[in-house]
Amino acid sequence: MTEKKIKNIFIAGPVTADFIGKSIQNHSSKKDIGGHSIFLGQIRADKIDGKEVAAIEYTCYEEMANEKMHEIREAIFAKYNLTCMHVYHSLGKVATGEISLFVFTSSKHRKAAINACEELVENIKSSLPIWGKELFTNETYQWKENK
Amino acid sequence: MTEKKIKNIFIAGPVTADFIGKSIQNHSSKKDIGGHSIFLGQIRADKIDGKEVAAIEYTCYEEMANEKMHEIREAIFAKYNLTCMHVYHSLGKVATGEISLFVFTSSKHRKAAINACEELVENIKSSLPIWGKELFTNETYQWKENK
Amino acid sequence: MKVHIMLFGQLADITGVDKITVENTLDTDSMVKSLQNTYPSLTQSTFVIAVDKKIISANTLLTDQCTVALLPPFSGG
Amino acid sequence: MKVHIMLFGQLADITGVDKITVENTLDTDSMVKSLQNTYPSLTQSTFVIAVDKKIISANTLLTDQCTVALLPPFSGG
Repeated sequence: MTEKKIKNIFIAGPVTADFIGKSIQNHSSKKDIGGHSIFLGQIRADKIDGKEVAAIEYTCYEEMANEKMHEIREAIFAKYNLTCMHVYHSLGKVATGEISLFVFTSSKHRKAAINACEELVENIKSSLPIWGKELFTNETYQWKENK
Repeated sequence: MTEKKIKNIFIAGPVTADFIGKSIQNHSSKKDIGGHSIFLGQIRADKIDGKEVAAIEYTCYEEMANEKMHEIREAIFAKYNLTCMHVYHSLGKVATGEISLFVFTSSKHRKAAINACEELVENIKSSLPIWGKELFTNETYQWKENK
Repeated sequence: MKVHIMLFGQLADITGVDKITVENTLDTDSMVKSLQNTYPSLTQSTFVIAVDKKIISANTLLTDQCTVALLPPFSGG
Repeated sequence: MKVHIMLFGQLADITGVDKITVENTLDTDSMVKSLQNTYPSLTQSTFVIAVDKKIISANTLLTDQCTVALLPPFSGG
Protein backbone atom coordinates (compact mmCIF):
# COMPACT_ATOMS: atom_id res chain seq x y z
CA MET A 1 0.00 0.00 0.00
CA THR A 2 1.52 3.29 -1.03
CA GLU A 3 -1.64 5.40 -0.72
CA LYS A 4 -2.84 6.81 2.56
CA LYS A 5 -6.02 5.21 3.82
CA ILE A 6 -9.14 7.24 3.05
CA LYS A 7 -10.81 8.16 6.34
CA ASN A 8 -14.55 8.17 6.92
CA ILE A 9 -15.62 11.58 8.18
CA PHE A 10 -19.27 10.64 8.76
CA ILE A 11 -20.90 9.85 12.05
CA ALA A 12 -24.53 8.96 12.71
CA GLY A 13 -26.45 11.79 14.38
CA PRO A 14 -25.02 14.86 16.12
CA VAL A 15 -21.41 15.44 17.15
CA THR A 16 -21.62 15.54 20.95
CA ALA A 17 -19.82 18.03 23.19
CA ASP A 18 -18.45 15.01 25.05
CA PHE A 19 -16.89 13.68 21.83
CA ILE A 20 -15.30 17.09 21.16
CA GLY A 21 -13.96 17.27 24.72
CA LYS A 22 -12.42 13.82 24.37
CA SER A 23 -10.85 14.73 21.02
CA ILE A 24 -9.22 17.74 22.66
CA GLN A 25 -8.04 15.60 25.58
CA ASN A 26 -6.46 13.13 23.15
CA HIS A 27 -4.04 15.84 22.01
CA SER A 28 -2.47 16.45 25.42
CA SER A 29 0.19 13.87 24.66
CA LYS A 30 1.29 15.74 21.53
CA LYS A 31 3.80 18.11 23.06
CA ASP A 32 4.81 19.86 19.84
CA ILE A 33 1.35 21.43 19.51
CA GLY A 34 1.09 25.12 20.45
CA GLY A 35 -2.35 25.97 19.09
CA HIS A 36 -5.63 24.28 18.19
CA SER A 37 -8.32 25.81 16.02
CA ILE A 38 -11.82 24.34 16.08
CA PHE A 39 -14.91 25.10 14.05
CA LEU A 40 -18.31 23.75 15.02
CA GLY A 41 -21.42 24.00 12.86
CA GLN A 42 -24.60 24.09 14.95
CA ILE A 43 -28.19 23.74 13.70
CA ARG A 44 -30.16 26.99 13.91
CA ALA A 45 -33.90 27.18 14.56
CA ASP A 46 -34.35 29.41 11.50
CA LYS A 47 -37.80 30.77 10.78
CA ILE A 48 -38.70 30.53 7.07
CA ASP A 49 -42.12 31.76 5.89
CA GLY A 50 -43.55 31.34 9.35
CA LYS A 51 -42.22 27.81 9.76
CA GLU A 52 -39.46 26.96 12.23
CA VAL A 53 -36.61 24.52 11.60
CA ALA A 54 -36.66 21.65 14.12
CA ALA A 55 -33.78 19.60 12.68
CA ILE A 56 -31.68 19.01 9.59
CA GLU A 57 -31.51 15.55 8.08
CA TYR A 58 -28.23 14.97 6.26
CA THR A 59 -27.55 12.56 3.42
CA CYS A 60 -24.43 12.31 1.27
CA TYR A 61 -22.69 10.54 -1.57
CA GLU A 62 -20.46 8.89 0.97
CA GLU A 63 -17.79 7.33 -1.21
CA MET A 64 -17.31 10.49 -3.25
CA ALA A 65 -17.40 12.74 -0.17
CA ASN A 66 -14.70 10.75 1.60
CA GLU A 67 -12.52 10.68 -1.52
CA LYS A 68 -12.95 14.42 -2.01
CA MET A 69 -12.22 15.04 1.67
CA HIS A 70 -9.06 12.99 1.27
CA GLU A 71 -7.94 15.30 -1.57
CA ILE A 72 -8.77 18.39 0.49
CA ARG A 73 -6.90 16.97 3.48
CA GLU A 74 -3.78 16.25 1.41
CA ALA A 75 -3.84 19.76 -0.09
CA ILE A 76 -4.20 21.39 3.34
CA PHE A 77 -1.38 19.30 4.81
CA ALA A 78 0.80 20.33 1.86
CA LYS A 79 -0.05 24.02 2.30
CA TYR A 80 0.08 24.40 6.09
CA ASN A 81 2.51 23.09 8.65
CA LEU A 82 -0.01 21.12 10.70
CA THR A 83 0.45 18.54 13.40
CA CYS A 84 -3.11 17.15 13.19
CA MET A 85 -6.35 17.56 11.27
CA HIS A 86 -9.70 16.00 12.12
CA VAL A 87 -13.04 16.42 10.37
CA TYR A 88 -16.40 14.91 11.37
CA HIS A 89 -19.77 15.46 9.73
CA SER A 90 -23.15 14.17 10.83
CA LEU A 91 -25.46 11.98 8.79
CA GLY A 92 -29.15 11.56 9.58
CA LYS A 93 -31.13 13.82 11.84
CA VAL A 94 -29.48 16.59 13.87
CA ALA A 95 -31.80 18.73 16.00
CA THR A 96 -31.52 22.49 16.48
CA GLY A 97 -28.85 23.37 19.03
CA GLU A 98 -26.90 20.22 18.15
CA ILE A 99 -23.62 20.11 16.23
CA SER A 100 -23.31 18.66 12.71
CA LEU A 101 -19.75 19.66 11.74
CA PHE A 102 -16.53 19.46 13.75
CA VAL A 103 -13.27 20.66 12.16
CA PHE A 104 -10.16 20.48 14.33
CA THR A 105 -6.63 21.55 13.31
CA SER A 106 -3.47 21.72 15.41
CA SER A 107 -0.03 23.15 14.75
CA LYS A 108 3.16 24.29 16.44
CA HIS A 109 2.34 27.98 15.95
CA ARG A 110 -1.21 29.31 15.93
CA LYS A 111 -1.39 30.83 12.43
CA ALA A 112 -1.22 27.53 10.54
CA ALA A 113 -3.98 25.94 12.64
CA ILE A 114 -6.23 29.02 12.37
CA ASN A 115 -5.82 29.48 8.62
CA ALA A 116 -6.08 25.78 7.81
CA CYS A 117 -9.26 25.43 9.86
CA GLU A 118 -10.94 28.32 8.09
CA GLU A 119 -9.95 27.04 4.65
CA LEU A 120 -11.14 23.52 5.51
CA VAL A 121 -14.57 24.78 6.56
CA GLU A 122 -15.00 26.66 3.27
CA ASN A 123 -13.86 23.63 1.25
CA ILE A 124 -16.16 21.28 3.15
CA LYS A 125 -19.17 23.53 2.58
CA SER A 126 -18.46 24.11 -1.12
CA SER A 127 -17.00 20.80 -2.28
CA LEU A 128 -18.43 17.85 -0.36
CA PRO A 129 -21.53 16.12 -1.78
CA ILE A 130 -23.66 16.44 1.33
CA TRP A 131 -27.29 17.56 1.45
CA GLY A 132 -29.30 18.92 4.33
CA LYS A 133 -33.07 18.70 4.48
CA GLU A 134 -34.54 21.30 6.84
CA LEU A 135 -37.33 19.63 8.78
CA PHE A 136 -39.85 22.13 10.12
CA THR A 137 -41.75 21.79 13.36
CA ASN A 138 -45.00 21.41 11.36
CA GLU A 139 -43.65 18.23 9.65
CA THR A 140 -43.01 19.90 6.28
CA TYR A 141 -39.47 20.32 4.95
CA GLN A 142 -37.27 22.09 2.44
CA TRP A 143 -33.86 21.34 0.97
CA LYS A 144 -31.13 23.59 2.31
CA GLU A 145 -28.70 25.47 0.08
CA ASN A 146 -25.31 26.76 1.22
CA LYS A 147 -24.58 30.40 0.58
CA MET B 1 -25.05 50.55 37.38
CA THR B 2 -24.80 51.58 33.75
CA GLU B 3 -21.51 49.88 32.97
CA LYS B 4 -21.27 46.22 32.09
CA LYS B 5 -19.62 44.16 34.77
CA ILE B 6 -15.96 43.46 34.12
CA LYS B 7 -15.48 39.69 33.88
CA ASN B 8 -12.55 37.81 35.30
CA ILE B 9 -10.88 35.78 32.55
CA PHE B 10 -8.36 34.06 34.83
CA ILE B 11 -8.54 30.54 36.17
CA ALA B 12 -6.04 28.74 38.38
CA GLY B 13 -4.04 26.13 36.49
CA PRO B 14 -4.82 24.59 33.09
CA VAL B 15 -8.07 24.87 31.15
CA THR B 16 -9.33 21.27 31.11
CA ALA B 17 -10.84 19.49 28.09
CA ASP B 18 -13.80 18.72 30.32
CA PHE B 19 -14.36 22.44 30.98
CA ILE B 20 -14.22 23.14 27.23
CA GLY B 21 -16.67 20.32 26.49
CA LYS B 22 -19.09 21.68 29.08
CA SER B 23 -18.79 25.23 27.67
CA ILE B 24 -19.72 23.86 24.24
CA GLN B 25 -22.62 21.89 25.73
CA ASN B 26 -23.93 25.07 27.42
CA HIS B 27 -24.55 26.59 24.00
CA SER B 28 -26.98 23.93 22.79
CA SER B 29 -29.88 25.96 24.15
CA LYS B 30 -28.93 28.99 22.01
CA LYS B 31 -30.78 28.13 18.84
CA ASP B 32 -29.76 31.20 16.89
CA ILE B 33 -26.12 30.05 16.78
CA GLY B 34 -24.93 28.57 13.47
CA GLY B 35 -21.18 28.46 14.05
CA HIS B 36 -18.66 28.35 16.87
CA SER B 37 -14.98 29.16 16.53
CA ILE B 38 -12.57 28.04 19.23
CA PHE B 39 -8.88 28.69 19.76
CA LEU B 40 -6.86 26.77 22.32
CA GLY B 41 -3.31 27.60 23.32
CA GLN B 42 -1.38 24.52 24.43
CA ILE B 43 2.02 24.41 26.16
CA ARG B 44 4.78 23.05 23.92
CA ALA B 45 7.76 21.07 25.20
CA ASP B 46 10.15 23.41 23.35
CA LYS B 47 13.84 22.64 23.43
CA ILE B 48 15.96 25.77 24.07
CA ASP B 49 19.77 25.48 24.26
CA GLY B 50 19.46 21.80 25.16
CA LYS B 51 16.90 22.40 27.88
CA GLU B 52 13.31 21.24 27.58
CA VAL B 53 10.26 23.20 28.73
CA ALA B 54 8.28 21.26 31.36
CA ALA B 55 5.67 23.92 32.15
CA ILE B 56 4.88 27.62 31.92
CA GLU B 57 4.06 29.55 35.05
CA TYR B 58 1.76 32.50 34.35
CA THR B 59 1.42 35.70 36.33
CA CYS B 60 -0.47 38.85 35.39
CA TYR B 61 -1.46 42.35 36.39
CA GLU B 62 -4.95 41.04 37.01
CA GLU B 63 -6.93 44.24 37.43
CA MET B 64 -5.39 45.84 34.36
CA ALA B 65 -5.70 42.66 32.27
CA ASN B 66 -9.40 42.29 33.05
CA GLU B 67 -10.05 45.96 32.29
CA LYS B 68 -8.15 45.74 29.01
CA MET B 69 -9.98 42.51 28.11
CA HIS B 70 -13.25 44.32 28.79
CA GLU B 71 -12.27 47.00 26.25
CA ILE B 72 -11.25 44.37 23.71
CA ARG B 73 -14.50 42.50 24.26
CA GLU B 74 -16.62 45.63 23.72
CA ALA B 75 -14.73 46.49 20.54
CA ILE B 76 -15.16 42.97 19.14
CA PHE B 77 -18.87 42.92 19.95
CA ALA B 78 -19.21 46.29 18.19
CA LYS B 79 -17.33 45.06 15.11
CA TYR B 80 -18.77 41.54 14.68
CA ASN B 81 -22.30 40.24 14.92
CA LEU B 82 -21.66 37.73 17.69
CA THR B 83 -24.03 35.76 19.87
CA CYS B 84 -21.44 34.90 22.53
CA MET B 85 -17.80 35.42 23.42
CA HIS B 86 -15.84 33.66 26.16
CA VAL B 87 -12.18 34.00 27.09
CA TYR B 88 -10.27 32.07 29.75
CA HIS B 89 -6.57 32.29 30.57
CA SER B 90 -4.60 30.24 33.06
CA LEU B 91 -2.63 31.60 36.00
CA GLY B 92 0.03 29.60 37.81
CA LYS B 93 1.65 26.47 36.47
CA VAL B 94 0.47 24.80 33.25
CA ALA B 95 2.39 21.69 32.16
CA THR B 96 3.32 20.82 28.56
CA GLY B 97 0.38 19.33 26.70
CA GLU B 98 -2.06 21.28 28.86
CA ILE B 99 -4.15 24.25 27.70
CA SER B 100 -3.57 27.81 28.96
CA LEU B 101 -5.85 29.85 26.67
CA PHE B 102 -9.44 29.19 25.58
CA VAL B 103 -11.15 31.66 23.24
CA PHE B 104 -14.69 30.81 22.16
CA THR B 105 -16.91 32.87 19.82
CA SER B 106 -20.35 32.05 18.42
CA SER B 107 -22.49 33.70 15.78
CA LYS B 108 -25.44 33.13 13.48
CA HIS B 109 -23.22 32.77 10.41
CA ARG B 110 -19.72 31.32 10.55
CA LYS B 111 -17.67 34.27 9.25
CA ALA B 112 -18.27 36.52 12.26
CA ALA B 113 -17.32 33.81 14.75
CA ILE B 114 -14.19 32.82 12.81
CA ASN B 115 -12.91 36.37 12.25
CA ALA B 116 -13.71 37.54 15.78
CA CYS B 117 -11.94 34.55 17.31
CA GLU B 118 -8.78 35.16 15.31
CA GLU B 119 -8.75 38.89 16.15
CA LEU B 120 -9.35 38.14 19.84
CA VAL B 121 -6.37 35.76 20.00
CA GLU B 122 -4.07 38.37 18.47
CA ASN B 123 -5.34 41.07 20.85
CA ILE B 124 -4.98 38.84 23.89
CA LYS B 125 -1.39 37.97 22.96
CA SER B 126 -0.35 41.52 22.22
CA SER B 127 -2.32 43.60 24.73
CA LEU B 128 -2.91 41.73 27.98
CA PRO B 129 -0.35 42.18 30.78
CA ILE B 130 0.36 38.48 31.29
CA TRP B 131 3.78 36.89 31.66
CA GLY B 132 4.86 33.32 31.16
CA LYS B 133 7.93 31.85 32.80
CA GLU B 134 9.19 28.79 30.95
CA LEU B 135 10.21 26.22 33.54
CA PHE B 136 12.72 23.73 32.21
CA THR B 137 12.97 20.08 33.22
CA ASN B 138 16.34 20.82 34.85
CA GLU B 139 14.73 23.33 37.27
CA THR B 140 16.10 26.42 35.53
CA TYR B 141 13.75 28.88 33.79
CA GLN B 142 13.52 31.74 31.33
CA TRP B 143 10.91 34.45 30.71
CA LYS B 144 8.89 33.87 27.56
CA GLU B 145 8.38 36.55 24.92
CA ASN B 146 5.53 36.55 22.41
CA LYS B 147 6.46 36.89 18.76
CA MET C 1 -23.29 -1.51 -21.96
CA LYS C 2 -24.65 -0.68 -18.53
CA VAL C 3 -24.47 2.67 -16.75
CA HIS C 4 -25.44 3.14 -13.10
CA ILE C 5 -27.16 6.42 -12.29
CA MET C 6 -27.45 7.82 -8.76
CA LEU C 7 -29.71 10.71 -7.76
CA PHE C 8 -29.23 12.62 -4.53
CA GLY C 9 -31.04 15.08 -2.28
CA GLN C 10 -34.01 16.86 -3.82
CA LEU C 11 -33.40 15.06 -7.16
CA ALA C 12 -34.18 11.70 -5.58
CA ASP C 13 -37.02 13.44 -3.78
CA ILE C 14 -38.76 14.84 -6.88
CA THR C 15 -38.19 11.80 -9.09
CA GLY C 16 -38.87 9.18 -6.45
CA VAL C 17 -35.77 7.19 -7.49
CA ASP C 18 -32.21 7.22 -6.18
CA LYS C 19 -30.65 4.48 -8.33
CA ILE C 20 -31.29 3.48 -11.91
CA THR C 21 -29.33 1.29 -14.30
CA VAL C 22 -29.65 2.19 -17.96
CA GLU C 23 -28.36 0.46 -21.07
CA ASN C 24 -26.98 1.83 -24.29
CA THR C 25 -26.42 5.43 -23.29
CA LEU C 26 -23.51 7.03 -25.11
CA ASP C 27 -22.59 10.12 -23.17
CA THR C 28 -23.74 12.31 -20.27
CA ASP C 29 -25.68 14.77 -22.46
CA SER C 30 -27.84 12.09 -24.01
CA MET C 31 -28.22 10.36 -20.65
CA VAL C 32 -29.52 13.56 -19.04
CA LYS C 33 -31.94 14.17 -21.94
CA SER C 34 -33.32 10.68 -21.63
CA LEU C 35 -33.68 11.09 -17.84
CA GLN C 36 -35.49 14.40 -18.30
CA ASN C 37 -37.94 12.70 -20.67
CA THR C 38 -38.72 10.12 -18.02
CA TYR C 39 -38.69 12.64 -15.12
CA PRO C 40 -39.77 16.06 -16.47
CA SER C 41 -39.25 17.67 -13.04
CA LEU C 42 -35.50 17.28 -13.61
CA THR C 43 -35.61 19.91 -16.36
CA GLN C 44 -36.11 22.59 -13.70
CA SER C 45 -33.46 21.25 -11.33
CA THR C 46 -29.96 22.56 -10.78
CA PHE C 47 -27.29 19.88 -10.55
CA VAL C 48 -23.75 18.95 -11.49
CA ILE C 49 -22.73 15.55 -12.79
CA ALA C 50 -20.03 13.27 -11.44
CA VAL C 51 -18.75 10.35 -13.51
CA ASP C 52 -17.08 7.76 -11.31
CA LYS C 53 -16.99 10.33 -8.50
CA LYS C 54 -15.29 13.07 -10.51
CA ILE C 55 -17.30 16.16 -11.36
CA ILE C 56 -17.34 16.83 -15.12
CA SER C 57 -17.81 20.19 -16.80
CA ALA C 58 -18.52 19.09 -20.38
CA ASN C 59 -20.25 16.25 -22.16
CA THR C 60 -18.44 13.01 -21.32
CA LEU C 61 -18.42 9.62 -23.01
CA LEU C 62 -19.65 6.85 -20.75
CA THR C 63 -18.14 3.41 -20.36
CA ASP C 64 -19.59 0.06 -19.34
CA GLN C 65 -20.33 -0.19 -15.60
CA CYS C 66 -19.51 3.43 -14.92
CA THR C 67 -21.43 5.37 -12.29
CA VAL C 68 -23.01 8.71 -13.07
CA ALA C 69 -24.23 10.81 -10.13
CA LEU C 70 -26.59 13.79 -10.34
CA LEU C 71 -25.66 16.18 -7.54
CA PRO C 72 -27.90 19.06 -6.51
CA PRO C 73 -26.27 22.09 -4.80
CA PHE C 74 -24.30 20.97 -1.74
CA SER C 75 -25.49 21.96 1.71
CA GLY C 76 -23.22 20.24 4.18
CA GLY C 77 -21.78 21.82 7.29
CA MET D 1 2.61 62.58 48.08
CA LYS D 2 2.74 58.78 47.79
CA VAL D 3 3.13 56.77 44.59
CA HIS D 4 2.71 53.00 44.48
CA ILE D 5 5.02 51.17 42.10
CA MET D 6 4.40 47.63 40.86
CA LEU D 7 6.97 45.48 39.05
CA PHE D 8 5.98 42.40 37.05
CA GLY D 9 7.53 39.32 35.45
CA GLN D 10 11.28 39.43 34.97
CA LEU D 11 11.43 42.97 36.45
CA ALA D 12 10.24 41.69 39.82
CA ASP D 13 12.57 38.76 39.29
CA ILE D 14 15.78 40.79 38.71
CA THR D 15 15.06 43.45 41.35
CA GLY D 16 13.65 41.13 43.99
CA VAL D 17 10.71 43.48 44.64
CA ASP D 18 7.20 43.59 43.22
CA LYS D 19 5.73 46.51 45.16
CA ILE D 20 7.32 49.71 46.40
CA THR D 21 5.80 52.91 47.71
CA VAL D 22 7.82 56.05 47.05
CA GLU D 23 7.32 59.62 48.21
CA ASN D 24 7.88 62.90 46.44
CA THR D 25 8.34 61.69 42.89
CA LEU D 26 7.19 64.21 40.32
CA ASP D 27 6.75 62.33 37.08
CA THR D 28 7.37 58.94 35.46
CA ASP D 29 10.76 59.89 33.97
CA SER D 30 12.24 60.91 37.33
CA MET D 31 10.60 57.92 39.01
CA VAL D 32 12.24 55.52 36.52
CA LYS D 33 15.63 57.24 36.94
CA SER D 34 15.41 56.91 40.68
CA LEU D 35 14.40 53.26 40.40
CA GLN D 36 17.31 52.55 38.06
CA ASN D 37 19.69 54.08 40.58
CA THR D 38 18.39 51.70 43.23
CA TYR D 39 18.16 48.69 40.87
CA PRO D 40 20.82 49.07 38.16
CA SER D 41 19.65 45.89 36.39
CA LEU D 42 16.54 47.83 35.31
CA THR D 43 18.66 49.97 32.97
CA GLN D 44 19.02 46.95 30.65
CA SER D 45 15.37 45.92 30.83
CA THR D 46 12.64 46.52 28.27
CA PHE D 47 9.33 47.66 29.70
CA VAL D 48 6.35 49.93 29.20
CA ILE D 49 4.76 51.98 31.96
CA ALA D 50 1.12 52.02 33.00
CA VAL D 51 -0.20 54.80 35.24
CA ASP D 52 -3.42 53.73 36.93
CA LYS D 53 -3.66 50.81 34.48
CA LYS D 54 -3.32 52.92 31.33
CA ILE D 55 -0.17 52.54 29.29
CA ILE D 56 1.58 55.90 28.73
CA SER D 57 3.84 56.83 25.85
CA ALA D 58 5.45 60.02 27.20
CA ASN D 59 6.60 61.42 30.51
CA THR D 60 3.55 61.75 32.77
CA LEU D 61 2.97 63.78 35.93
CA LEU D 62 2.14 61.62 38.94
CA THR D 63 -0.56 62.29 41.51
CA ASP D 64 -0.93 61.29 45.14
CA GLN D 65 -1.85 57.61 45.62
CA CYS D 66 -1.51 56.79 41.94
CA THR D 67 -0.21 53.39 40.84
CA VAL D 68 2.64 53.06 38.39
CA ALA D 69 3.28 49.64 36.88
CA LEU D 70 6.44 48.55 35.03
CA LEU D 71 5.41 45.98 32.44
CA PRO D 72 7.96 43.82 30.61
CA PRO D 73 7.00 42.41 27.17
CA PHE D 74 3.74 40.45 27.40
CA SER D 75 3.77 36.71 26.90
CA GLY D 76 0.26 35.48 27.57
CA GLY D 77 -1.63 32.92 25.51
